[in-house]
Amino acid sequence: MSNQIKTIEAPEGFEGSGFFATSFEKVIGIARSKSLWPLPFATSCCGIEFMATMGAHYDISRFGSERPSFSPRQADLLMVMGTIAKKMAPVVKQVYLQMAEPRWVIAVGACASSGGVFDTYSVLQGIDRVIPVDVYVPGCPPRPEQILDGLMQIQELAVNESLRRRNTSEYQALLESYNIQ
Amino acid sequence: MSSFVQWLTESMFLWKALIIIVIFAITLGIAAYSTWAERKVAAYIQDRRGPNRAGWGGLLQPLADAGKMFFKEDFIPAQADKWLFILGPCLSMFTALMSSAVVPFGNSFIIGGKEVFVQAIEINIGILYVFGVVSLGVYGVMIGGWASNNKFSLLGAIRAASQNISYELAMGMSIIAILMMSGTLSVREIVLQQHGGNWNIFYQPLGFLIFTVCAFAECNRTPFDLPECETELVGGYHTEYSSMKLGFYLFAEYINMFASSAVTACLFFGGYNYPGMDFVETQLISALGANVGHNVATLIGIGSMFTKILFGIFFFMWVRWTVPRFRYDQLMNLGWKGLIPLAVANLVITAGAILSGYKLVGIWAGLGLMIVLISVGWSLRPKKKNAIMGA
Amino acid sequence: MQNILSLPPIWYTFAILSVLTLFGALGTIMSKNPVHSVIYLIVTFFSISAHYILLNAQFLAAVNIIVYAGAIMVLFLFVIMFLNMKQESDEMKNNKLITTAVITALLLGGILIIFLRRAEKQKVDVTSFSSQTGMVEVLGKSLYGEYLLPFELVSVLFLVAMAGAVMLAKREAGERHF
Amino acid sequence: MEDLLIPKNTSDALALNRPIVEDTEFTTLNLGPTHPATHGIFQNILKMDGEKIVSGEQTIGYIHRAFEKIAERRPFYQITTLTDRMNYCSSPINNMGWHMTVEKLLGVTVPKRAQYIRVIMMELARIADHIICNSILGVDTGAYSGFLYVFQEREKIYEIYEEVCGARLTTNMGRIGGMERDLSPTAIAKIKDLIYNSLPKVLAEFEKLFNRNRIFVDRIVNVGPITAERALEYGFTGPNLRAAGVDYDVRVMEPYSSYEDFEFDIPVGHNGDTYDRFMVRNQEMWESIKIIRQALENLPEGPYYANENHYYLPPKHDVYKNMEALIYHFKIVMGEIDAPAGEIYHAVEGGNGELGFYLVSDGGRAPYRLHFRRPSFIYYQAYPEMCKGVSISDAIVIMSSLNVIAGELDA
Amino acid sequence: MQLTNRAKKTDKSELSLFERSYLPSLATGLGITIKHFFQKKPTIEYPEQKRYLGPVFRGHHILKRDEEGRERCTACGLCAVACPAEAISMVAQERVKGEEHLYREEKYAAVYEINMLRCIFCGLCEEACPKQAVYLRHDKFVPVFTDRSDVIYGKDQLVEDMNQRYQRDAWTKEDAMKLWK
Amino acid sequence: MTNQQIAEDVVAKFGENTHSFEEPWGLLTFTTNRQNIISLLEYLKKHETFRFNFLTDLTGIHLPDNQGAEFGVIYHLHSLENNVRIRIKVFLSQDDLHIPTTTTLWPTANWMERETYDFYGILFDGHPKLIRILNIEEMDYFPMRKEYPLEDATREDKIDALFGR
Repeated sequence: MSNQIKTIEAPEGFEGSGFFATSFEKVIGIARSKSLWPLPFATSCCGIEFMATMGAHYDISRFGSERPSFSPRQADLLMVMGTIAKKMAPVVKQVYLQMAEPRWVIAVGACASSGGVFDTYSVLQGIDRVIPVDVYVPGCPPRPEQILDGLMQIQELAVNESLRRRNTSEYQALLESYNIQ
Repeated sequence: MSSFVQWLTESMFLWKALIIIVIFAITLGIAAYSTWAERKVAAYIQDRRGPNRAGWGGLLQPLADAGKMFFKEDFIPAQADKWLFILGPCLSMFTALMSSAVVPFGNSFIIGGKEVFVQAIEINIGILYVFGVVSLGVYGVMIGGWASNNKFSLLGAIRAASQNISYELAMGMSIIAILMMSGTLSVREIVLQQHGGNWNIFYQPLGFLIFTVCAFAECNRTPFDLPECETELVGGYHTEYSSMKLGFYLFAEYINMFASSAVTACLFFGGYNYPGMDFVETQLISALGANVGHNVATLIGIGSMFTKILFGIFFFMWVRWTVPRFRYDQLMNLGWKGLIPLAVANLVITAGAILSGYKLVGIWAGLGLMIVLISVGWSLRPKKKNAIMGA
Repeated sequence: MQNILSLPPIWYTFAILSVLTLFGALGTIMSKNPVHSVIYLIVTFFSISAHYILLNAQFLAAVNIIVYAGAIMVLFLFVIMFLNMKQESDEMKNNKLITTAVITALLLGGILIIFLRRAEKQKVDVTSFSSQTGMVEVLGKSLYGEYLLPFELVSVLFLVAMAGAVMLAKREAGERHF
Repeated sequence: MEDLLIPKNTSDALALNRPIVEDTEFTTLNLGPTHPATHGIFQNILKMDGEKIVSGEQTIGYIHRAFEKIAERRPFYQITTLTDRMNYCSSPINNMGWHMTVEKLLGVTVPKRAQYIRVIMMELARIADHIICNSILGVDTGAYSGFLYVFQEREKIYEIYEEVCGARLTTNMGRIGGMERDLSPTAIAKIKDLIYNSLPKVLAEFEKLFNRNRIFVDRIVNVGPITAERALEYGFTGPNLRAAGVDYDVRVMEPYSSYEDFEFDIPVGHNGDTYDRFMVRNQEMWESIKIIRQALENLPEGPYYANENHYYLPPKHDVYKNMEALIYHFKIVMGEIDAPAGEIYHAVEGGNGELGFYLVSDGGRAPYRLHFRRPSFIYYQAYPEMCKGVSISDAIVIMSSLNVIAGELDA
Repeated sequence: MQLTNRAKKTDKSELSLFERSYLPSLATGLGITIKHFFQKKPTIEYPEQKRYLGPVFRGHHILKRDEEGRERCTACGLCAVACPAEAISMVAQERVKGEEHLYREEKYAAVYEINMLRCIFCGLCEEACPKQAVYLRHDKFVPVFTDRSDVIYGKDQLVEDMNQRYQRDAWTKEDAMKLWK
Repeated sequence: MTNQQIAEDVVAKFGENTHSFEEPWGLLTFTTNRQNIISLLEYLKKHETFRFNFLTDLTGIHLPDNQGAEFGVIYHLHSLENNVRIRIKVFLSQDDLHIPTTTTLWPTANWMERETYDFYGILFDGHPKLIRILNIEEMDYFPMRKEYPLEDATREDKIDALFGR
């Protein structure tokens, strides 16, 4: 699903919005990628590993992402860490809706990505049932390295996305498929 | 028309404008890099490395943040008061920027025979001006917090308002002690009086302490960051803000830090004075000629001022990453029952010392006496056996 | 109209400030949202302070801002924030209230006009005019010299008012104060 | 259901799953489910008078994962993957508690060496758990640095886990009948380094930073006190009960895994306030260090697992060559161990208190019924009572000092 | 209530006046933090610098081949049974003549799939395998995914590449213990 | 204080109402009925020497094959001073899942009972707020009963029905 988000990079320069606009987009994309403020939506074990990622050994701040914004308005990156029960699913969606564009979502760990070991009546089998997910990080919980990998993958996405990503038809269609807006 | 043009040229308006622009630019630059420094300092204090991927050593981090924020969706909550919601961050930024206008960053440059002071504007009630602007700073926070129509924001706004009003009093009184010693309201005068290592910190140690604590409170920095404390109020007054409006709020905090460091440096650490500056200036004048020598000496003075300011900003950060924060009622208690009585005592001591004619000795003796009195009173209080904390 | 351009810049300043003052004052009474009212009032205070500066009364200007805009209005705003602004109150649309308000305003206006008519227009004597009038030092000297008694009386009044406010605000014993 | 979940206005932006009942006199503040101070996810609907809390009500179950239901469908040895995720701050204790329960059911005695290794691992887990709780208490009062200082030690404990079992957090450590592997020399060296060098230093520094710091002390002294009687009625166990002054510790009362061999004290508090909870946890870390030192110094030689091929996997080399071993291997992996029918309750001292396993076996490959006595679930009930009449800042401090782990709370 | 004789009261003595003045703790605190400011940082610069994860780390799965390049897996299904997350599935097939150089045993897994988002890396499959076929690599994690459809790893991603064989100190814990001596 | 003493004392007090005394793994276990459970618990709690003042655990069990007593409620009590645990069971019939609440004796029973209700649908009479605790309020069955499936029916990625699960 999330591969639909990626817009195909226009050949640099003279097509479409022109040279200036594309390189400007690039610059803003780079800026965005270096300043991804996460919203740590930590529910369980993976949240503890996220603490380790924030800690001295792994230090997520090297990527400019150490300012966790617990207010969804200010966050760029929703990191869903831990099991999302069916009771919690509407909350996840609400938080996603409250986030300002551009927003990205990482599902950290098996539970958030797919339900993991908890194939039970009460657990949502992956948050991509309620919100679009950009990057899935496997592991239960993933090592901090893997969480950083996920972050770097988001950076990659951010660099290559158009400035007004929310206006692209692919993205609109994606949101439509989740009944958002 | 002619009178206007005449006035324009005669009053060195252009030079002033230039200096104002330069000071503004420097203020903004320092504030921007304070955000970077904050992250770096925090990281280093916490055994981490801090941002180092955006540019060399993360030096482009502020630009990245700004770039991101400018192009983030600007969100105004449906229930919010739209105009006030926009006004809040603007006011915050505005008042923050205004406060450094009367701070003399250096002595003077002699350009074309005219002496241009390195100060945006010299007014003879400079301190009052600073104080007035600072007292307005709370509006941005209050209005923004209220307009967001969010309970966390409102709580943040209310906390900010009561905190700022309470600490302004103690701050004012600690400044009055300085004014009593210097006998002037002009910041430039106060700085000039501290020439030759005659810094006010030696005369007003308690005043300095009170002033610093209040400066922390006015800037909403830990341990007084209750209006925005993350673990209680999510983001406090700026919970609902996104994009550059949030940026303004965050930025205003750093500008405030810069301004209060500058004022502290002027009031207590001699501003642009540094030990041995007369010697340096005479040497430079003899080496480079009167005008150039003086200008170079002024530059060195500006350097000394900025060293003090930067240390002040570092101190703000250093403390932030060391101490826990107060609780609301404890903050009020500290302000009203701790700092204000202390500030009054400081006033009395200062007045006594000035009357006695021995300023330095008098003040230190008075402070010593105060400490002795407090300890005696403390040791005489009724005691319980095996007392435990808070019982 | 042509000599408008040749007026000294101070006149422009005065004119702009006066317009701003009136605008703020009108906004204060016209706006429905009390928070907006407070903000208009702050604008008014600012422009009045600027008038003070024009009159070379810098101290008054600063104190006006510190005390009124910086402290009193903050408290106003503080109180307003505590009230729930969601529900519209109809109290203000009461006919009786409006009549009382109009009558009071007319009376006050009448008194002001009478006093203004009595007042003499003083010419400033350039030779004897001291530029230090309105400066801190002069102000302080006259306050603590000429007007010492009223000044001290006022301070006692304030103290009493403060004590009264504290008594009023105090809750029952045993309750925590926040 | 859908329109119940739409908040009435943005002021309840963070509180989503309940309609907001506006009280004219009091404001309602929803703490959670995604509030930064709710470590893990639970909601507190607080009725506030200004900043003062009048009453509170909790909603939990936001990460209910049906552990007990899964446990009825999984063979005994796979249940460690559940216990791992229950109190994820100290999963080895959970794992080993579970193993001991099954061993009790099967009637197995575990060799002394394995018991000592378990003690070392459990105490490391306890340290890791208390580090999280205490340093997060620091974070919640605004002092972030202390958290990162001690977290580095936690990182070292992770390294030890990794050396011992191959994972950091959800360790899946230990097997029914012993440990899955012996302590390697590297692991022992790492534990020694931690216990003798770095951890005591860092802990002492942490205490210096907090214990007598007036700002911190004022924040937590006399905040959320609970009397011993009330605590017992609310089913408190572990550090929270000990902070109230009751020296109840399963390790001493009903020693398991050779805890009777070790000399250690039970720190108790004075009046059960947040400061006492903080200090008890701090002190317990020192006691844990003491226990680990004793266990390391007296670590007996010998096998690290009970030599019973009915439930402990035979050595891989035998499996490849030996038919009998292969059959046992298959039987164990398929879960066909001959567990007797019966019911059993076994408790261990978890990071948060008495962690009980009530196991009903019908002789099948999976438990017929497995109930976890989860300390967090039980004592979190007392929270509204503890935070009545305090300010919101206090409420948050109380919550983090109770160390409610969402995984344990919601099962 | 006194239950044991081991109780020890914690220190809760009153703060002295000096301590109550906030200054000593502030000073020691500032001292500690500035000491850390100049200390050596334990941070691992992750993407460039990788940490050794220990000899038994449970990472990416691999289906080993034997020395002659034949797949070891015999599709007995023990790993699937042992998997608490039910992430492994396989289809067994009889080896036909001519495939001896491909498969070591008479039965082999025609399809062997692991759902990497379900997997919780508990290591039970490795322990269950009686044929030394499935291992969790100690030197590699599962990469992050951007698409939910990529997450099921088939044999193409799991079976060992003979050109880059996976090496490990010891293939069983007994071997590992021999190495310690 | 031995299990024998406790059992004798309880039998002397409650007679026929307590039965099935067992001692699996040294833990005294017996069964009573719902009429007597509260008075029994209260008696044990306030007993001068036994002092079972700590309710360790309360949970339910579903035994569908046990005709007429399909559901059980199991109490674990602990006497901290004597360091003795006992287990008390009450069995209920499927048609009449009512049992008096224990919250009057221990506030801690509140959530345990709610959990038991949530899982098994056992109704605790007199409970201050007997609503679901872990699951969503809208759930229309009691998931821990043996007849209900564990799995989320919407899982798509599992093809495996091979190995007996």
